[in-house]
Amino acid sequence: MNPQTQTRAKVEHNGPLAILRFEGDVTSASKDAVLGTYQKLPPETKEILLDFSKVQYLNSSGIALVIQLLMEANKSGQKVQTFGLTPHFQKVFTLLGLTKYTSLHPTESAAKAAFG
Amino acid sequence: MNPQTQTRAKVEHNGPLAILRFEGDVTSASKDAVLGTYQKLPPETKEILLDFSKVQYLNSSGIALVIQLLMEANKSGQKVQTFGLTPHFQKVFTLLGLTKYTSLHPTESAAKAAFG
Amino acid sequence: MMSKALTDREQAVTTELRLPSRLGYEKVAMSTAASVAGLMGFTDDRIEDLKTAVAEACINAIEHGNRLDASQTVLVVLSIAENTLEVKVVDRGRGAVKSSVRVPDIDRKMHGEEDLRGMGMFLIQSLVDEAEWVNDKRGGSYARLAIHLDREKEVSDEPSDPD
Amino acid sequence: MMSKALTDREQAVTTELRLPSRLGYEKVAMSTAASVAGLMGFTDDRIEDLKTAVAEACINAIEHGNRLDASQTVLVVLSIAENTLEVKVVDRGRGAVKSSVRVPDIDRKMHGEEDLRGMGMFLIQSLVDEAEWVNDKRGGSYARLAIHLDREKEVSDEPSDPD
Ligand SMILES: Nc1ncnc2c1ncn2[C@@H]1O[C@H](COP(=O)(O)OP(=O)(O)O)[C@@H](O)[C@H]1O
Ligand SMILES: Nc1ncnc2c1ncn2[C@@H]1O[C@H](COP(=O)(O)OP(=O)(O)O)[C@@H](O)[C@H]1O
Repeated sequence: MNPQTQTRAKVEHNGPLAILRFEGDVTSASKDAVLGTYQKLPPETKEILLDFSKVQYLNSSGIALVIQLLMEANKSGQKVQTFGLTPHFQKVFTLLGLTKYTSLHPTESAAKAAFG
Repeated sequence: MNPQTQTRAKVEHNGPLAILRFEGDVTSASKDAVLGTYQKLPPETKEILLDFSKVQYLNSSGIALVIQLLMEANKSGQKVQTFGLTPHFQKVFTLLGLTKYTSLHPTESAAKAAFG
Repeated sequence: MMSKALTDREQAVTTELRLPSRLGYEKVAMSTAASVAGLMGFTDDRIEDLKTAVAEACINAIEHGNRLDASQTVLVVLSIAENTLEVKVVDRGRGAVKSSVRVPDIDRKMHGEEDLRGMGMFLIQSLVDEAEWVNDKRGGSYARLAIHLDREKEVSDEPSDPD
Repeated sequence: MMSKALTDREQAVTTELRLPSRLGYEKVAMSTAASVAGLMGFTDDRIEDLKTAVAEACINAIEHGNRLDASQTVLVVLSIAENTLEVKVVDRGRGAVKSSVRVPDIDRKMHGEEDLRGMGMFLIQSLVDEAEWVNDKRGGSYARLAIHLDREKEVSDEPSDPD
């Protein structure tokens, strides 16, 4: 038994838009799910939506992986919008400054609309 | 600080019908909320609806109080219907035999309808 | 369950909780047990069953074992070995005996012929896969509950990348 | 908080949890701490803050303090005294120092000028009312977190009938 839950990530593509839907915990064990999934996106991806609505637990090591994703997306000129975080994790993302590189939205449609 | 949560009971009357809505935990500390509330019902009460939809935790001492309520209602010729129990506590009530003296319903309207 | 030689990976992994003998603290044991069972991949309804069984065992330890003496603690030992979660609830009293498990007779209760209480041990026994009460003259007595993961039915998480 | 003479009712009431040094078990500490905070009447959002702080302290104890050594345990001591919930997370290592708390600079992280990790202690400090790190050469080092009930704002349950 491994007490660290495996993170699952489902990906949906739609032209330049990719939606990454995470499930499970986002921790140090989530490297594949977060970065691996990001790195496998097709090169035409310009807009990335991160869906945390099925994630109940994130810790600082998991958030470090999200920051790395934001860093790589930033380098590639991709825009990232985030939704589905609980109010608590919205606060945590804000405390850690991630909101400078991704906006936090209450719903998927609000997040999509933010790409303009 | 008292680590046993106080149980609250709200009562609604409608002619012969009384609805007892419990909130909080139902434990050995719930005597007033369960039996006290029952005993203060007006004498014309013939039908009693027990609402557990805001109760998250019941233990065997709390259930003993519910059995005492059923006993007193039975003696007074009152009918009791129950709703709002989680599937787990439906199982517990069934295991303990309470379902012989009160039926468990999924919704308030189903419970009301059962008075016929 | 510990009968065959265990590899390192399969050795019991233990979590211990020590609670004050105060009614209400059984809820802390419920949360802790639920969380450990969650790590193992038990389904929500098995976890609900376990929580109620653990609560009843802790209430008995607080009330009957330690007689509500705030200076005594209740020890809850949660051990994972292979597919089994074992929970021991230890108190400082003389312990319960299995023969105290009474199958409640609701008709007798309704007619005042049987104590309204006395349903805890029956509930424990009904809700877990194994229940026993051990009378330990030296170390304190305990209730021992166990549940088994049914790997065929319950979908535990795949082991994740050890990183 | 223990400075004035305490009546019996106000003496610290302690719950202890002992966890294996395995990542993932911090979730058990989160559940236990949330449950104790719930007994005290803390609001859900304060409990969420506490859970994250406790998780980060346990992860540090597991990773840095006990270096993932499965034979070492992490001890979590939860004490209630008056309106304060204090959580000590004790490990067997040399302990953290307050000066290790780094305010993360997201711009530097985004430009590869700062380690992506190193946010745990900052989070702990941001989410609880008190945080300190104590280097105890004998008994193991600990992180000490505390949150205070604000009786004006938080509606704790009225004491119930002691029965
Ligand atoms: N931990 C214990 N220590 C001593 N006696 C116990 C313990 N647990 C149970 N018992 C005994 O067994 C009886 C039945 O317990 P139980 O079925 O849980 O019902 P209840 O606690 O409501 O009486 C108790 O009344 C008590 O006499
Ligand atoms: N319990 C501990 N024992 C020893 N060192 C610690 C402990 N907690 C934290 N530290 C030290 O403080 C540093 C910062 O910790 P933290 O902010 O939680 O970030 P991270 O754990 O991601 O490095 C750690 O890298 C470690 O060197």
